[in-house]
Amino acid sequence: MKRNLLLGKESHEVELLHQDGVTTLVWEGESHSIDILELEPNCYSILLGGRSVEVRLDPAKAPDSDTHAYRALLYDGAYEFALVDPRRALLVGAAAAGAGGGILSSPMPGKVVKLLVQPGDSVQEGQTLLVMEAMKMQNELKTTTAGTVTIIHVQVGATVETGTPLITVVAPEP
Amino acid sequence: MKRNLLLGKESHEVELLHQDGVTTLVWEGESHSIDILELEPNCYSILLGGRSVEVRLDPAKAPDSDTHAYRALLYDGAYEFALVDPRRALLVGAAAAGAGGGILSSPMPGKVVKLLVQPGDSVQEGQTLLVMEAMKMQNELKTTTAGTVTIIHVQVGATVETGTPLITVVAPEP
Amino acid sequence: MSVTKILIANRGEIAIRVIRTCREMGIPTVAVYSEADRGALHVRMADEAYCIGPAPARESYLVLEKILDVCRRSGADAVHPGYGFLSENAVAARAFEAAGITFIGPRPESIMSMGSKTAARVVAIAAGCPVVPGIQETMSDEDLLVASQKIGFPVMLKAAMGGGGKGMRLVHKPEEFTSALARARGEALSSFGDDSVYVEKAIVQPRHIEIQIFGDTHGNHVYLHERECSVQRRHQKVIEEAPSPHVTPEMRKAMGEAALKVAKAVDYVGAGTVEFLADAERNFYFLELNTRLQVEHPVTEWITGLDLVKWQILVARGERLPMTQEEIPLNGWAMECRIYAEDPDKNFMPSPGKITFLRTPSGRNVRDDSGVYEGAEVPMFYDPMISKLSTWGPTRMEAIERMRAALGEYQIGGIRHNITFHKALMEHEPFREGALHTGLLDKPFWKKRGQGPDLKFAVACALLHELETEQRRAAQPAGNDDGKPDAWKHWGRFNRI
Amino acid sequence: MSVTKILIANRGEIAIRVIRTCREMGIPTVAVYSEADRGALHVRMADEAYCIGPAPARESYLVLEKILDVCRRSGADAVHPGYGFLSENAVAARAFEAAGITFIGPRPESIMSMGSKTAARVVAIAAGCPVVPGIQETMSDEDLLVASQKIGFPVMLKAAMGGGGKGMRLVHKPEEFTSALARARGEALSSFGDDSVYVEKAIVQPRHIEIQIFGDTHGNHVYLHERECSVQRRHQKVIEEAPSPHVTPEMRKAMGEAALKVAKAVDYVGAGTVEFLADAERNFYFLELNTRLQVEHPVTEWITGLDLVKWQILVARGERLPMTQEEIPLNGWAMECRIYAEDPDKNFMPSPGKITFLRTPSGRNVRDDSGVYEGAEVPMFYDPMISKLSTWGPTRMEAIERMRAALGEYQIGGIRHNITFHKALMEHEPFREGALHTGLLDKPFWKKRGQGPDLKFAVACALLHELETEQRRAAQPAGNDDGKPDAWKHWGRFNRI
Repeated sequence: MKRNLLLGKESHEVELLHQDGVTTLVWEGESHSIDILELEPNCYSILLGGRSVEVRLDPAKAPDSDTHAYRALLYDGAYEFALVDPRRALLVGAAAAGAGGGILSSPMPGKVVKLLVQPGDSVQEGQTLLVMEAMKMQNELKTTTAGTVTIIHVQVGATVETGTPLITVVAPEP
Repeated sequence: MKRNLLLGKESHEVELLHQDGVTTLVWEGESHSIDILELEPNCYSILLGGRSVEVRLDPAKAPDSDTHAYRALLYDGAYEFALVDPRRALLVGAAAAGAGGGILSSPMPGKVVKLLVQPGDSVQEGQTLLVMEAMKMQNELKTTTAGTVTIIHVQVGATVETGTPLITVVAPEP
Repeated sequence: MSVTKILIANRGEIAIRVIRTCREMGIPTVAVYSEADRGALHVRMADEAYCIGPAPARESYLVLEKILDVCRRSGADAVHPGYGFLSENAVAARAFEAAGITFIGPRPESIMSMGSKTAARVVAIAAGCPVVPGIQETMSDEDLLVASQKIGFPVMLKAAMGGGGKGMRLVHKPEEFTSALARARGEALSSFGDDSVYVEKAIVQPRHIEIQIFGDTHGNHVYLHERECSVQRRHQKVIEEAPSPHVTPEMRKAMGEAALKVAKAVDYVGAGTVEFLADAERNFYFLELNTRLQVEHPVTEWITGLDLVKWQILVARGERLPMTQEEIPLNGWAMECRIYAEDPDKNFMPSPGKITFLRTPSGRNVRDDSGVYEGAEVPMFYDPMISKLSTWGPTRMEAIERMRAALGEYQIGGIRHNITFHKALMEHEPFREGALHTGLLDKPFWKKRGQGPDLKFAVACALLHELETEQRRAAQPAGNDDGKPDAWKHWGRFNRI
Repeated sequence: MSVTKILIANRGEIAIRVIRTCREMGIPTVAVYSEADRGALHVRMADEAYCIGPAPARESYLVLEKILDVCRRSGADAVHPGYGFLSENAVAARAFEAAGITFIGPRPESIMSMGSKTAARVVAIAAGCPVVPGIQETMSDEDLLVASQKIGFPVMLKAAMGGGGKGMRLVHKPEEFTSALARARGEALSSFGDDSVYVEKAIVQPRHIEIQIFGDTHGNHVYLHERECSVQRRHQKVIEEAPSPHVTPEMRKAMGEAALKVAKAVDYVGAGTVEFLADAERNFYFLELNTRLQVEHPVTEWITGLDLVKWQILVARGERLPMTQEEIPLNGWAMECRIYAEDPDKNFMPSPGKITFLRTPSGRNVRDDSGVYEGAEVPMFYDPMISKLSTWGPTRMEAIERMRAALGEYQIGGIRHNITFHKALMEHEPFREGALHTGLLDKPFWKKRGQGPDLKFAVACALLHELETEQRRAAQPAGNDDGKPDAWKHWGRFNRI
């Protein structure tokens, strides 16, 4: 089982092997023999050279179905990363490159309480486009793309889920 | 969904209906409209006429595959009963009637440490046939059938699971 | 007054908290719930439960008539309001009284007189309790600027009917005053429906210290020592402790007695909290009297060994306070961390959703007041607080170390939360030294953790997870991804019979 | 002595208990586990873990050489033995000492001198501590009968090297003496490899009251008050509490001082417990000195606010006791219920197996020291204790009501357990009145509950379960019955790649 490990913009090759009753993790070229056990759903216990580490794995939403994002809780703290099947990695890269501009989508379930732009408006990176309410808090959502607003996908008062597209911003031709 | 409710030697007909968005429990001829929800695996919340009751259902081992035994934990205490599909009830009854005498089987996982009878021995109801060890405790297993020991299924030192047959006792012809 | 069956007009952890005391006292409980809360823990734990409308609080938990209706249907003869919702609503308190239902809270007159911050200031001044120098009188914006210059800048603008930091503004210079006042009035109007704003002298690096008070219907009043709640973010308390590392025995006595002056002035009945600001010289100034049980009451329960909800019920029944001032214990030190469904890595954005796993800490002197369970939905409609974790130790440092260890045991999945943030706070030197002030978190001490040395353990598990997912998909195409049956899905299936 | 990394030579709840204190103190921990315990909670929580052999304890947890080997491999410089296993093994204590490893327990000489009950009686008598009238000298069976008649019947026969009720026999009349002695010797020989039996006068309806003691390496000794453990079944403690409802301040002081006489006589270091029998007239008699931390130490932690494992570690490091006798607090009341995997409805038969669900109680002053988790296997090889639930209250009755409510919240599925039994005990009048004696449970107060009025709720859920099972079977023939993936099954699948 080979995967590309994505950490921000870095990518590393990692592998889990199981032969003759021994499980091996190949990590940055080095092989480690590990004892790994799923004790509860998505909760693992690992022993590696005496060290005992417990990992709670929380599969997270990913930008596309081929990239699997994970959040892992350890006693030590939380880690975030993604795994891609190397056979799919090229496709993923191509898809990401194809997307000019961006869609601002909802980072949480909530209610749209204010729209601050209209189609045709020019916007700067970091500009607030919309205000959402969830859990008695108002949250300003900002664009990470500078460009022109082309589509407003929602109306004020709408209740949206995590990942619902809200506003499309098209970056100017480079 | 109709079932026969078995309580010891009693049997009652019970039914759960779902029509037009309303769930109804038919209990001793009376219909109760209930709000029932599975909140966690095998854990239910029920509202019935204002009362709120939480039930943890623990499916238990049953004597045959058509009789489903349950143990239910409520704040109030624990209940034990079994359900049988009425279409299967006749079969179950027939099977039970056919079994002359009894097999003493293991009520828990453990280790056989002492056998107190041999094939051919006559035994009385309540007589200890075997001693098992589990969790640092020695437990005497007694027969509920008087009669003759015909088969010893295990050896001293054997580790057995719950439900493993241990000793067969055949009751005398009536 | 009779208290034989209690309706809890609230939800979440505080409803559970009240149910626990009722169970110990053998009093049956009635829950109310919105449509979003059918599966909530308080519905599961109460003896009875009634739906009171759609998810938004103003259509359910805040509708007095619906609560009164459930009292009638269930035969509840008393209402515990918890905090928030109807707890500081004098109209509600009066309506319950009129309906012959015991309101487990102060008299409506006390709620009323403390509802306006400016009116409360007047009461405190009259009672001889020190207040922050300021102007509570109504005057024109121009006169307010002149009066503010007399107090001396910086000053703080506050909404008279406000709370929770809304309508609050720190003004450093007279030039900024007029525009800041306009904005504060706007916020006050939109948040509280009243644009009254008053001016207080701004205390430099103030500490927020409050006194727990209790009164009975026989005119007795006691204080249960102080809590310090200086660790705040956007004027919201994050960590509370009792006692305060700043308070000496003399200061405790002086603050307690000042608080009781206000309590006696309004003939206070039940549990209340007098909030003060304190400066480095241990001067302290009255801020307000909260006429309800506070979120942070567990730290007081730890150091006194008392059950404040039980006391509320005893007082509501007309009994005398169980102890005199001299008998109130003060043992050791307690900490409380508020566990929120929010993402500290993304500017504390709320994170409602389904809790996919939950492991709560335990052991010596660890208390978790939670309102959720594994599999529960945290709705987007209410407060993001899902639990309050508190610890006790013989010393402040032992309480902190216990909290640090307990936070390490606490595991919540499916939603983002602030447990790692709290753990970092427990290791933050100024916090450990007790050098607290309300601006402690303004400078971001918290930074998103990088990838540490244990990354490979996490990745190994994810690889195994990928492998299993592939195998499961191959084996049973109808199965769902996480391998766990979803209770709501099953329910949906059942509904479609 | 150096204590920088602690190996915990134990399993289950006591291993977790020690890990929690180590985490608070910032000391890394090393777990050891048998093959049956790879998935056990103590392995998950420790910083390091090493397998020490097959499931049976005599091939793993009891093998001194394997523990020493893991010390060497992990670099652990100290061993905490917990209770049971190697905790009262003088040979082990000596071997650790010889290997330069700090044994967190008393000196080997103390363990040795208290290991034989008859030798311990001699020490106690010499130290001036009252003992039950009896005969600890070796003599012929005939002479023993004559001596017993002098003491007066009834008498109690006890195995000199015994414990846990084995080899114990109550003899009412001289006629029964000889045959009872023969059977007691037989049991003693088979259980402890030594047929020495001694005679004590039988106390009528005795109460079991014990004193927690502590000593340091500088010759200081204190007592941390008493615990009462009279509620027993087959000489096994079921419920413990502190303080004792039978003990007056005068009796507490007298018992504490008597216990310290024994402690000083053997120059006791670390945590120990002096067990006494007491009669209705408040006479008390030395039984034995347990040279380890007791299962029931949490009730002492509740009433003193102290961490006894922390004290053990401080003493092992050569530090002085942190408090003098006068400084030891005594606040309120604490109860502990031992939660066992056993079936009270079937003569308390052990019930090992998989824990399919687990919900532990929480809230004010509730402590659950558990060694398991949801999904854990309770192995058939070890003690059936899975958790210790303890509560505290300002009064005995409040501690009892809190325990009753906490037991109501405690839900364990998949195995049988004694939670409902404990709940019934909390409602049992003689228990509530504090009229305790070691024969309290001899008359069965506990009867299997009949079907109560809530049966229909339980049946409705089972009907829904049947319906869902049918639908699931129809939809995905490969799924397993309970809808939950079984971690071990998946692992099996992975192994078969």
